Amino acid sequence: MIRSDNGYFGEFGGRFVPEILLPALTELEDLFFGLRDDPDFWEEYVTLCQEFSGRPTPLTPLRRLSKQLGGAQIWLKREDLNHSGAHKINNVLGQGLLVQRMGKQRVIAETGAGQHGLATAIMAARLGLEATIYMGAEDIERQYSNVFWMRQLGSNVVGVTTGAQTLKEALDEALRDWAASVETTHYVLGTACGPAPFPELVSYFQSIISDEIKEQSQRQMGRLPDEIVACVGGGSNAMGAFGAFLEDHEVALVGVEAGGLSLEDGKHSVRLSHNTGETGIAQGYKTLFLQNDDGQLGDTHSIAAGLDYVGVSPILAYLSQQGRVIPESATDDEVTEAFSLLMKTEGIIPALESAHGLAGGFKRAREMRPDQNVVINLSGRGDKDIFNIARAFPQREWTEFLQREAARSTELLAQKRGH
Amino acid sequence: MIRSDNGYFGEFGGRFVPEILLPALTELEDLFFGLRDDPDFWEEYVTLCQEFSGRPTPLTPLRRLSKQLGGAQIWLKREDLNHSGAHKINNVLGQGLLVQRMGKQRVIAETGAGQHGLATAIMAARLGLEATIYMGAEDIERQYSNVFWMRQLGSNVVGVTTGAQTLKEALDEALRDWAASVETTHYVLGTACGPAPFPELVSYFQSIISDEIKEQSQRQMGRLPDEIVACVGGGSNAMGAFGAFLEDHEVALVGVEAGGLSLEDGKHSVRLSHNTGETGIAQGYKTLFLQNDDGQLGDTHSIAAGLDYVGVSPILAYLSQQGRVIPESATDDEVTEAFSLLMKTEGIIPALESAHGLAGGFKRAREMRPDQNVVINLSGRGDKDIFNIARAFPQREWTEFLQREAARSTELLAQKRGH
Amino acid sequence: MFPAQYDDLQIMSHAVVGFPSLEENEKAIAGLAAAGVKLIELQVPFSDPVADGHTLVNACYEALKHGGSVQATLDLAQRVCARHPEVTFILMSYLNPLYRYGLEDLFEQAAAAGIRGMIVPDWPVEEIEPWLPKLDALGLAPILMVTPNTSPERVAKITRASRGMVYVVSRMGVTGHETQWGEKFQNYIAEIRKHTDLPLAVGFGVRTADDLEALAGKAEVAAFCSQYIEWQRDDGSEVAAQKMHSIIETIPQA
Amino acid sequence: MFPAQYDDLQIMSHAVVGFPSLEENEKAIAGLAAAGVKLIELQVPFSDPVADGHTLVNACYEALKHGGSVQATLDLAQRVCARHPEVTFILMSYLNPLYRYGLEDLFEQAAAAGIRGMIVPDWPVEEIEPWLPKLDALGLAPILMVTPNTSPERVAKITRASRGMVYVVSRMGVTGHETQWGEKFQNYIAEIRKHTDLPLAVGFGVRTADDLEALAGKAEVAAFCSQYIEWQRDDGSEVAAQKMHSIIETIPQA
Ligand SMILES: Cc1ncc(COP(=O)(O)O)c(C=O)c1O
Ligand SMILES: Cc1ncc(COP(=O)(O)O)c(C=O)c1O
Repeated sequence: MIRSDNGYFGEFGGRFVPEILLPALTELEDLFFGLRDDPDFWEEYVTLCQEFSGRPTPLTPLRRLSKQLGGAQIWLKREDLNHSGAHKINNVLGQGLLVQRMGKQRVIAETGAGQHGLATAIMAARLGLEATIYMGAEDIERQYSNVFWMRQLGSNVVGVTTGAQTLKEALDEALRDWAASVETTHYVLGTACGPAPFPELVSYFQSIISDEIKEQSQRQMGRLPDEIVACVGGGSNAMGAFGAFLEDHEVALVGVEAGGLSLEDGKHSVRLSHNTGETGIAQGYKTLFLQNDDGQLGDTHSIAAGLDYVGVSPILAYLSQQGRVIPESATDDEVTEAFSLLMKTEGIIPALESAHGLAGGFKRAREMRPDQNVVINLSGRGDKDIFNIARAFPQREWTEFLQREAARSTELLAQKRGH
Repeated sequence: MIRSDNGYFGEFGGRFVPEILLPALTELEDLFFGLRDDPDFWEEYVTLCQEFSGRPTPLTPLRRLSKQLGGAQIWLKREDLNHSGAHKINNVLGQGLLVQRMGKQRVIAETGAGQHGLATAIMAARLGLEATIYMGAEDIERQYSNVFWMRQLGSNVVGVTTGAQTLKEALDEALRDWAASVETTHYVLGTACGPAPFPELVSYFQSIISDEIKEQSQRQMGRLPDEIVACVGGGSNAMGAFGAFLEDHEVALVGVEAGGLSLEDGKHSVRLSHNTGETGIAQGYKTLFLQNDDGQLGDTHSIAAGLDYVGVSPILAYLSQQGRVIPESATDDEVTEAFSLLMKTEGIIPALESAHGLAGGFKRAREMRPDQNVVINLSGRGDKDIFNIARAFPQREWTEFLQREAARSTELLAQKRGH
Repeated sequence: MFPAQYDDLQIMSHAVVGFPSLEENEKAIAGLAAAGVKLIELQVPFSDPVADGHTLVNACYEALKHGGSVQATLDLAQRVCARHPEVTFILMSYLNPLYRYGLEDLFEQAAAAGIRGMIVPDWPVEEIEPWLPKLDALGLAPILMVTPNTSPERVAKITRASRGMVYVVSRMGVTGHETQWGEKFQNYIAEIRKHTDLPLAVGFGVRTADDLEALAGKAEVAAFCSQYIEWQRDDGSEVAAQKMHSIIETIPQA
Repeated sequence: MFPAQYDDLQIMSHAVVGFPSLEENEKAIAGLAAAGVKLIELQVPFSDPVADGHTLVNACYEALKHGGSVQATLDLAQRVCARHPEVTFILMSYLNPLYRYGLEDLFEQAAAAGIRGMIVPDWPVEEIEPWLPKLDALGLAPILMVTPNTSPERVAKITRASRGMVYVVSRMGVTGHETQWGEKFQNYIAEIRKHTDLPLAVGFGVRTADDLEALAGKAEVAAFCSQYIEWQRDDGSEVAAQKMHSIIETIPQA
């Protein structure tokens, strides 16, 4: 895995946080630096992922689809089969091991769509930790199903009502909580962003994905893949899929961002390509942000709530600046098309986030030769967010079902009160 | 695995179908009998499960929960981590291999809650088969989310409006379709029930579960478990979990049925214990059915849609008659309690079906010694049916969310029409 | 009694016991008898009638709510067999209600009530064979089914175990849809005749005068059931009987 | 200018540029000056003010809608520094708006506008150090923060890089909640004084006359910000200035 130069990757990264958070970050960094080269620690982590989350996840060949597209052989790295339904759990389990070593009894996390919050709630339940999850009130409103699960898991979900009430504000609010609780609380950051050592630490745990891809591609293809494609929100699944291949220059690494509705301001989340992102310093680190001339962070849009983020991993900002990672983007329409194509041709329901990787990967595979191999990181499954997907594919039957279900639910509540 | 005596297990089993279905059943039986002792076929099946569904699924120790209950060590066999979220996919993938060998281009299936229908839709998409899924109109009404996915996967979902419009009628209707289409169509039966060779065939494919448990318990416990516990709907996950242990008499095998609201007629689905089920012949086979004195099949109830079935595997009927399988039941209330306990203590969201196994297993584990081991088969995950679970845990926030979402959905539809 | 081989085409029609009600069954049967129907199936309604089409499935569902049962069927048989000696009554049922009643008792009581034959679609020949001596002693004819995909060996076995008639399923599928009576069908009939001298009752998809015309001279019995039950459901038993009468009049006689 | 060490307690108060509006900022600052406030932070509103409590977060959100920006802050500074020479104006901002503006330009223009100090909560000392010669040359004092969990080595480093004052974060957490001024706090202050002769500005949780009474004689400056902004939000700038005046009157003088 890539290593930072004192928290920096080229010009990106760093640790721009209120002084009060510094000791916790240093403590975490010291702990992490002390463990990351310890094979026993890695083994402990791999065992945990195996026994709790079912790793290794398979590398699934898409035989029918590859034939249909007529280009390279396409393989999916099946992070959707993880416990909780996405790669997010890898990082969270790893941080759980650190929490236990630090002896802290409480964790906090920010979450946008809810996937990282859910993963954190799961880890907290499993380890017996108290958990508070910050989530924008607007996100809660739209992603209540994840909130439902987090609460069932025993987590305290706090709606953030400042600003636009979405992920960015939730992250700010989690930092505020942390500033007040840093001595007893660990902040489980959910992606390869934020102040050092988070980008490096999250990438380290997620690199279990590329470790497996490497071994599996040798076994299943007889060599390394020609390309690896991943969607890029904060960048954790991409760094996970790319990590072990950074020195293998024959393997192209492609990150697909959310092209949204268009490249107009506020209609997308493209930070790496198209010169839409500009260097900035916020949320604890320096990277390419969507922002205006005054340095105010911008609005974002994506059909996939998990890609709807204003910053991006400083490591990816650096690697794409260096030309090692090729940035691409996929529009909402391309994404729904790739989503349907995978479902109907291979029987796999992707997360809308991951469908960005599919859209980008399919496009590239089409231009390649049948003796080449493309691995797309399927970062999560789609059935975890039926509400989002139903919004992307409006249908009368679904609307009617929701109406009936709302009525049924009202009745059940009344019965419960009657007890 | 257990073998039938000409389709019978003791007095249970057989093949009581309209004559027109006989050739297809014989063809299937001949094919299956020719393959089941072929290690290459098993290997092909195991590889398919590995590469597409992520097998082997882990055996997860529940350290915190076992300690809290103070009895035996509890382990979960994690069928919830399968692609599609339940053990049902194992059987369906196996039958997919048979379909390919028969050269048929169309599959049909019955489904209750939708889990088996979803698994079938997935397999059909992956193999490029046409699929028609029969589902009671009443079940569609309540489980629309699975219908949504089946349709997105390209399957034709047909609502069955005869009788009580639930699983039983869907099964009847699938048999009717099959009678008309048997030469081109394979009927993918979803559980270890129905006419021979289905009980044997489904148990054979599902026995991959107990094969893995056996190997994993040797490795993780150093010996075989003392008990294996599974919920019993039709019986496929139970037969899957028990299969490899039938001759290991030191391993107790416990099947937990749906105790529902009470043992009153129509309020439960208990067929094996409590003398509620009586020998009968219907839906193509002989087993213990819930039925009245006139031989009419009875009404059933369970909080878990997938356990809400009137018959039971003839193999389990036989094994429980023989005393090899211990039948237990868990009431709806015990189930929701076990459900919450697992979530809050271990961070795993069980299917309500599987939560019956948990309820039964926790109760037994409590009475055992800490040096003993109980494996509970976690047949599926719960996040696949948030609507069911939300019904079991009524909450104001959920009701309000549904109302908002219904309004949002209506608006999206209007926009789409506007295009 | 059952027709003899090569007799003119007769109609077999149907009553679902309890549909639309037990009282109405008796009137309907009287109507059918008056209309010239010589064979009538008395169907024990069942919760899971897998070999029936939607018309009969729904009729069963209704019938169960109105008291249809094995006992009600035996009681009805007792009365109608006595009242209509010119009609041959056949018990039609799925296996489970009979099984629960007790097969031996059931056979004896059905025979005693005047029932002459039995059609049980989910009762395979292998399970029937051991009962043949008993059934023969009672004069209760098991009428087994052959279908277009039944192998010749199995046709031989089934016809061997059949008594009274052989029920020929006209085509793939369940009751109540359209079918064809062309060359393929005639070859099929011819194949079956190679194995048996019993008269053939053709069922599944016999719904119109055209169907009857097509079957005349090819089979001895046409099972005219779903269409009749639809008439009964939609127009009442009296009109249904009139329609039945009209359609019987159209059957060509040799 | 900045107070000297052990001067009587002074109030530092606050303006969020653009909140409630740019015009209102000028009136509010005039009101604060008239009320006897000697130090005023001019906060550049930011979309992601991680070190602020909800009052200031919401004020930033509003301010951005009403034209708050770096340029607006510099323009305002130009006017109010000239108009209120008795008040020391301090630029408060998160780093990004300044970084996007261009740090060098920004420092020069801020100094030229009359700004004397700078509080940038997410700008770590390591990143500030290289700028010290430039800032010193401009007379623009970086006011750095120490917190209760800052290690002694780091307090040394931070106080060394600070100019004008050291900002003492009173307790764990962000602005706008309650705090305590007991023995633990006094030990904390004493620790910091070991490292610096600069006056100390205590911030976070200074909301009442009691707080001020407690701080008098212990620190040179009390940052009275969130509470003031709440007054301004709820009662308008005029009433807020009156309240500020009343509270300043209560401060015990040595
Ligand atoms: C399934 C899935 N994929 C991708 C992402 C994007 O995050 P990252 O870029 O950190 O992988 C998310 C975020 O929630 C997600 O849930
Ligand atoms: C998760 C799960 N477990 C168990 C069952 C019950 O079926 P069986 O008894 O065949 O395992 C179902 C049926 O849908 C199911 O979805």
